[in-house]
Amino acid sequence: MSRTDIGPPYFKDMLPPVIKENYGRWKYHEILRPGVLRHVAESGAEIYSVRVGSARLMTVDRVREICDLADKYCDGYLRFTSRHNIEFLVSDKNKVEPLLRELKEKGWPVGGTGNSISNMIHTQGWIHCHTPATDGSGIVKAVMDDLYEYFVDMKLPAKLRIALACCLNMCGAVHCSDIAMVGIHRKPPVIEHDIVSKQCEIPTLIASCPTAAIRPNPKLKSVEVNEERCMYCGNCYTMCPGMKIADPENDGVAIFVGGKVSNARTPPMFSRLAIPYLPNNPPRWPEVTAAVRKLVEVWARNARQGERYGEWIERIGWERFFELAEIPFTDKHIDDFTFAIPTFRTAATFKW
Amino acid sequence: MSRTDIGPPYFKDMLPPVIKENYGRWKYHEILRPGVLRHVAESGAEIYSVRVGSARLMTVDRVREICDLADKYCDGYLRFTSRHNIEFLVSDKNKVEPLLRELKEKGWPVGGTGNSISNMIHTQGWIHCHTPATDGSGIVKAVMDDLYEYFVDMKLPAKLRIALACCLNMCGAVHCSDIAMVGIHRKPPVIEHDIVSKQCEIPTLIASCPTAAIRPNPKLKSVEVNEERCMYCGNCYTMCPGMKIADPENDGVAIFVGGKVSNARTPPMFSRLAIPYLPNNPPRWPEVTAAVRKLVEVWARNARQGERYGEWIERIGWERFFELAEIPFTDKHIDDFTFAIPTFRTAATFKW
Amino acid sequence: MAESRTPLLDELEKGPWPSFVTDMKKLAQRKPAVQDALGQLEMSYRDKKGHWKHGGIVGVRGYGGGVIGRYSDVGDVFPNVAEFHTMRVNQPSGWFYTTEKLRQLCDIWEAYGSGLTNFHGSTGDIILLGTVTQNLQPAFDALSEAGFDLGGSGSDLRTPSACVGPARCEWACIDTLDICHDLTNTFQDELHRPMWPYKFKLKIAGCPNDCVAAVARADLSVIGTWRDSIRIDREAVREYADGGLDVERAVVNRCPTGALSWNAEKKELGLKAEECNRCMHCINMMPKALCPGVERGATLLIGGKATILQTAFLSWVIVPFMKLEPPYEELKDLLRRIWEWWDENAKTRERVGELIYRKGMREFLRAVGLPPAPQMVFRPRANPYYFWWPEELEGNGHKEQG
Amino acid sequence: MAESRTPLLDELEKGPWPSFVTDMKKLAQRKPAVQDALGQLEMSYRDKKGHWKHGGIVGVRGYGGGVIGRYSDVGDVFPNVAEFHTMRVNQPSGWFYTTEKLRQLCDIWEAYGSGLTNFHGSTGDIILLGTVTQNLQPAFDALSEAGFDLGGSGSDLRTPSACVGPARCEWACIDTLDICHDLTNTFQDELHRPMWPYKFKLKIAGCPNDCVAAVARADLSVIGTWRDSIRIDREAVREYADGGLDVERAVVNRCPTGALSWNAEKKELGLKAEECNRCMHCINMMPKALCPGVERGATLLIGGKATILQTAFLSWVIVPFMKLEPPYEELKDLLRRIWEWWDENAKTRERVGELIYRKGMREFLRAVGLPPAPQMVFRPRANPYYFWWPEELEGNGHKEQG
Ligand code: SRM
Ligand code: SRM
Ligand code: SRM
Ligand code: SRM
Ligand code: SF4
Ligand code: SF4
Ligand code: SF4
Ligand code: SF4
Ligand code: SF4
Ligand code: SF4
Ligand code: SF4
Ligand code: SF4
Repeated sequence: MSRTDIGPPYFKDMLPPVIKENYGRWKYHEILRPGVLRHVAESGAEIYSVRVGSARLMTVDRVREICDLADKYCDGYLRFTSRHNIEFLVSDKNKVEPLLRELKEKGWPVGGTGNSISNMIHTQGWIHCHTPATDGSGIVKAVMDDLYEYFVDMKLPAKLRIALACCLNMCGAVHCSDIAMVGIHRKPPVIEHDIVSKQCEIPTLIASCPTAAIRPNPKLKSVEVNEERCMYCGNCYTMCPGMKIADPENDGVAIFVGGKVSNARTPPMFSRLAIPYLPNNPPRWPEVTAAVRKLVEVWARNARQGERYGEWIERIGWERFFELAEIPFTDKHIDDFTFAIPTFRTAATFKW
Repeated sequence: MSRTDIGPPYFKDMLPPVIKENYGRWKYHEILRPGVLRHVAESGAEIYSVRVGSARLMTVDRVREICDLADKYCDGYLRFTSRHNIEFLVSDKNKVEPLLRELKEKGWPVGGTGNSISNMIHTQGWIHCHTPATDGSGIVKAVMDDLYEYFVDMKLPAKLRIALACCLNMCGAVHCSDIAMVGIHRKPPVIEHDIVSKQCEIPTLIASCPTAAIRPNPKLKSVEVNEERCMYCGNCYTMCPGMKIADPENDGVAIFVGGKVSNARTPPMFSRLAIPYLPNNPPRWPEVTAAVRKLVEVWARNARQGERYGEWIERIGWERFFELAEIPFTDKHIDDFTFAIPTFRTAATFKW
Repeated sequence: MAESRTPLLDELEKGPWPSFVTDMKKLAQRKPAVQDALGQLEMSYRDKKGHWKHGGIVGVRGYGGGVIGRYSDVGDVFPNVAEFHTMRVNQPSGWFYTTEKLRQLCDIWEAYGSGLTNFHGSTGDIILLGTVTQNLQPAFDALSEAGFDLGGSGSDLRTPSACVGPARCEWACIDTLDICHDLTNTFQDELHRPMWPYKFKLKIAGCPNDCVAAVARADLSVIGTWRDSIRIDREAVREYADGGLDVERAVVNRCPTGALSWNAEKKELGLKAEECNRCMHCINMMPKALCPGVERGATLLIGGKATILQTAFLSWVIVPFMKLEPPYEELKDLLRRIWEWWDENAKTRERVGELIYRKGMREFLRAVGLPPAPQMVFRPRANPYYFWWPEELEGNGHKEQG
Repeated sequence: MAESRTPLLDELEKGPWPSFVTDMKKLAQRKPAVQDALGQLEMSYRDKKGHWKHGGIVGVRGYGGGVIGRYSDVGDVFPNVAEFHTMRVNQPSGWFYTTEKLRQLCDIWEAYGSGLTNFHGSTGDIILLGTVTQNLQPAFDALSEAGFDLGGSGSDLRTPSACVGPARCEWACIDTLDICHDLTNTFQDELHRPMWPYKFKLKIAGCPNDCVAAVARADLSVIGTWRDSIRIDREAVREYADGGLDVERAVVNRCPTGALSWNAEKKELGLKAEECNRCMHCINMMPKALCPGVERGATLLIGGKATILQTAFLSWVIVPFMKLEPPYEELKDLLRRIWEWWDENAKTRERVGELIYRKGMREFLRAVGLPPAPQMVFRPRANPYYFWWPEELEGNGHKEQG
């Protein structure tokens, strides 16, 4: 008989001894080199953390490989970060170099600390979800391959957080990332009335539409969509499989920029629309990877030291950003949802 | 027979010769002293403008007195400003001092330029409008009497624009003033069903409510008010005299601060709620005048040179403003209308 | 001495600011309407409430607006203000007057009205306060005779207004007064005959200082600006510095874009013109040394309004730059397109800004034929809820399917 | 060599970043489910669309959540993924593991599932990807045996998560890991048995750097902070300066509140503690020299969420400061009051932030008994549309009249 409600394993049982002993009494840290942190406790004790990039989607075999390394160098202790990186927790200073050597041999990326691009927060996509407008792991692989140099080095003006969500549900903190990719649809759902009438609860379905585009169709015991109001969010499909929203020809990826969540200097900010649409081109999404690289580099070239993406844009102005990034400005960039008004420019001041 | 559609008198016929000759070719100006401007043209020509405070509500006799002065010192030319001040346009330098002397004798206030408080933009109130929650001219007189020293001198950190509107229609730029007084009601309308049913168009009446608090009452051919949703704006009364909103016991004045319309340095800003309610106490509204003076002075004491009211608050933070101004913060200060969300603090950063 | 009939109002005769009570009391001696106006106002001061009410529609022949009907709800007590309508008279651009014209107005209003006025109403009109229905037409005839016409009221174009502009200001980038006059005359029909969903206001400021508060109160704001660089008189800058102005602190450090720099040794002001957003601050601080560039025109913004119904809006940029030279056809055409779209789509009492909010800026821009520009927004949308036009999609446009 | 059955996916074996394809292909050799998962993914890559669909509700005994049911719409082609459910397993606070525990998980998932995992899901759970309905209960039993439990899914409390906090970070102002663990255990019923209008997420960050991105993704964000002054080690500051850090430019000038000053000669950092808003910037720049104060606790924010339905919200401050010490009763009580109010008032699929938006912050604050504070807003309202409570008015409360 299984026990219910036992809760997660107690984290203290998972901590290396040096952490247990110095818990809550750390004094400072240094980044020794990309991916290698040294935390020093008030007691003088130290712990070294070696951060390694991960695909997140891993087999048990891969996890066991990680365990092998942790056994060898970390007395069997490790952790994962809030961005899905692996952190090898090395208590013995002398094991840092050997670990790094073995990681290098294996070709595992060490980095993601300080002014780098860390791992991409991302979501299921075609590997497991039923609402995606694009894939998750595949684009992440393509983009991280391309931006690898920025993961293993710390040569950027500041941290750069990239995220991807495969549909507008935006699982993850995509809406507040320096650069965010989002899978989007571009056509209203095609309604399969027999499925709607048999499987779906009509009032909930109607309520699911953010723009009130869905109205009942009592004759068919189904619904209708006011296509003028539909902005293809796919929420109706989440609620009801009869609202087919996927459309291989028109689905694709939008890119938002300038979000952050830390309070450092500036308050948390939303990411904002930069590129309304790029095509889905598996397996390596060349248009998306090229666009992301270009976005990274225009910032890296122009921002001041220590300036996050959104901080940079807010300083120079979005009109200047669109010019520097060579992105055409369209009517899509102008908000027309609930909180549109506060985004409109109520000033005669702007740059040409 | 009168002619229609002749339009206003041609302004060029109203201009003093020196202005006509130098129209569009002014070079610079100076404020010689409070209320006295000197504009110099590219040609070297000059015009002196002497700015005089006005009650705005004036009799023809008073206007004729003004004309007498303009005839004597300005060759019969004058103008009014966008804030209802009189400007005597003196072409002859030698007439400036005599004009100022006569104004002084008559006790007419000269000032309103530069870093001063100019005349108050205001509205009809009890003298002519049918929707006021407070008076116009009376409070203005009381407040300007009290702040007189700031009109005739330029000792403030920056311009300070004060405005008053006698109801939420806010005739004027009250919503974007450094300090704004607004007449408010505090109870839902009392419905006189016979008037509503006879004189009012029900659908228009229902549509007039910003919070959709009004619903039809078909039995009485009238309407009902959902009192939970009513925030006493009085718009229904504007549309229909059967929606009695005035309530001497509870009507009064709210004070908003920090608005501006110029683009100088910072974009135009809305005024924001400082004091939710002060009682209507004619004839001199002591609570209101005292509150306004206190608001003026807390800014004057704390702002940096050149910093408008809203610029000052935005620099120090509204939490600090409420503390310095000794104004209790209430649930009324927290927005709950359409664009509330962007005003909520989405950051762990603030001052204690 | 007899006891005053206006003990509360009398309190407003004290103090240094001009007293409308003193002024009115004098006129009351020969004008019963003023006497009763004071009496009713005193009653309001006692009751703490207004005593005016709506009434039937009143006006002058051929016009639908320009008069605000007003009736006393205590007309039995104050018969001389039982009817007390206001006439809105269109001011000359920039509120310039000759005393001759002003005196004519006074005489007319003494003859046909109460003799009470506002110079001016918040929209900009000359407000002639208080007359009876039967005097409206005679008053209008006399005004017309004197070269005056009514302004707007009701669901029409409201009286346009403009800052003093080129008449007396060195910073005017456009001829505010002429634009105001020209538009007012071109659109006399729109001004005098309410036929729209609601009011439409138009204000013209010569530069981004916006001395006519357009951005807050005009459905269409015209704000003068320039496309090239601020012009700097280096010698004059030095004089300001020598005269004690802390150029670095008061000017350079407060430039919002960081476009300015200061060489303290040489007393030289540096300017990256392409960074400047034309906020006017540095010009305001050193009027003798700096002035707007020479390639001049205006930024147009739409949608400004007060609180009712959707909450107040400040105006939003819709045309970053438009050259404005007589006969201002480009501007007039745009206004006509805006009105057409608004008139066709708005509900009753829906201001153009509220309609744009309801329909989306994208619909508006397409309908009136304006290209989207990043200058229209402080920042782009944060949500992914945007629409595609059929022609932008592969396969059938979305309107066809489903 | 035989032609690859996954030519598109094979392209993802190239490049320096770890390849999930390479990894999966190896496991596919002994796991037919992985083989078919690859096959179906290849099909998605070809078709440019997903091939998963909803299905009946699946789960384990006694729980309403923790399992995401998934079915292939091409199950005939890929029978081994016809059913392919996910189990969400509650991670230990801070994602710390012993290899022993991790290996146990691997063994269980090799036995009862596909052997595919995510370390971790975006909410924080260990994601065990892909198993069949009949294996759910056995897998759960084995997990339970190993000391693991399921996380949340559906309309329940979602698995709380926390930054690494005091375990390895010198800036943690609260014991993020303990709070996370304690709350998770206290609210096991809320976590496992969906009974609310929608999901509720809870994240705990030790300081305003918010390394767990709470403010963007948690219905309730707990963010460590302090009430007194940043502590400064003056000697260490000097060392940074000597070491080449441009303290003035990189630290002082970028302080958002102007709380810092720099004496370049003495290499001394000045701090007006009352001006500091605790943004962390200066601390981040000089970890050896500066650190948070000693009077520690947390700021609580509510309402963070992603795009659907009302658009994304960042969380809003509702408690500027709360001390947080075991057993965290004040926090737990507040959570219960929030859930009660939300549960009573929300529509189906209405997040707590959306409910507050609909009802107004004032109703929320009163219902849960929190006092309004200016820290809750960036700025107060600009509109005059506010409400009065009956007890605030003269005469009868407004509820009685009319
Ligand atoms: C390990 C981790 C916490 C965890 O529980 O897993 C962590 C750990 C640290 N963070 Fe973080 N942060 C971690 C996610 C985050 C996140 C969340 C995210 O990215 O999704 C944020 C918010 C990002 C944002 O704003 O979008 C975050 C914003 C910061 C900041 C603020 C940076 C800024 O200027 O905005 C600092 C301060 C700094 O780096 O100077 C910081 C600093 C730190 C320090 C230096 C704290 C310390 O003293 O130990 C740690 C090492 C930093 C480094 O990588 O250079 N950490 N940090 C997370 C590592 C994720 C990863 O694998 O890359
Ligand atoms: C006469 C008038 C225009 C008119 O057509 O009537 C006018 C005239 C001038 N304005 Fe103005 N402004 C006038 C209303 C305004 C308004 C509108 C209002 O107050 O309703 C504003 C916007 C106020 C706001 O932002 O809330 C306005 C914002 C400015 C500014 C920007 C100040 C700032 O820092 O925000 C300047 C520049 C300055 O003063 O340094 C300016 C500067 C000037 C100059 C110096 C322009 C010039 O070179 O001649 C004029 C004399 C200024 C003075 O009074 O010190 N004027 N000015 C208006 C006088 C009103 C009055 O009687 O007080
Ligand atoms: C006379 C004047 C106030 C004053 O003392 O100066 C005025 C007076 C009235 N306004 Fe106004 N408004 C006046 C300028 C304004 C302004 C300022 C402006 O035009 O620059 C505004 C704010 C800007 C705007 O239009 O949004 C303004 C916003 C309103 C509103 C709210 C409109 C909105 O969309 O929010 C109303 C309500 C309505 O239209 O039903 C209103 C309605 C009224 C009515 C007609 C109320 C009524 O239903 O009878 C008032 C008639 C008073 C009377 O007895 O004469 N008045 N009104 C101003 C017109 C004088 C003139 O023509 O020069
Ligand atoms: C697995 C995971 C993505 C991942 O790859 O990591 C995920 C996957 C799904 N999310 Fe999510 N969400 C996941 C974290 C999030 C997050 C991030 C977070 O929790 O920190 C968010 C944004 C924050 C938030 O909650 O707002 C998120 C916002 C959504 C939404 C939009 C909710 C909203 O109010 O806007 C939906 C839509 C819904 O609930 O119907 C959604 C719905 C879904 C569903 C259940 C879609 C569905 O109807 O089947 C996805 C199931 C995928 C699958 O096949 O397993 N998921 N989802 C994450 C959970 C793993 C875990 O337990 O650790
Ligand atoms: S973002 Fe959308 S498609 Fe991707 S996992 Fe979340 S719900 Fe599924
Ligand atoms: S896709 Fe979104 S907007 Fe379109 S009908 Fe469905 S729920 Fe509504
Ligand atoms: S603010 Fe209100 S009461 Fe005052 S004049 Fe305007 S409409 Fe009338
Ligand atoms: S006073 Fe305003 S909120 Fe109240 S019922 Fe009338 S229109 Fe609606
Ligand atoms: S708006 Fe500009 S041009 Fe017009 S008066 Fe003011 S400063 Fe001069
Ligand atoms: S006008 Fe404003 S933005 Fe331009 S240089 Fe001067 S101060 Fe700077
Ligand atoms: S949020 Fe603060 S306490 Fe937690 S890991 Fe990040 S820096 Fe450390
Ligand atoms: S924490 Fe931020 S606000 Fe406080 S002193 Fe440091 S930089 Fe300034």
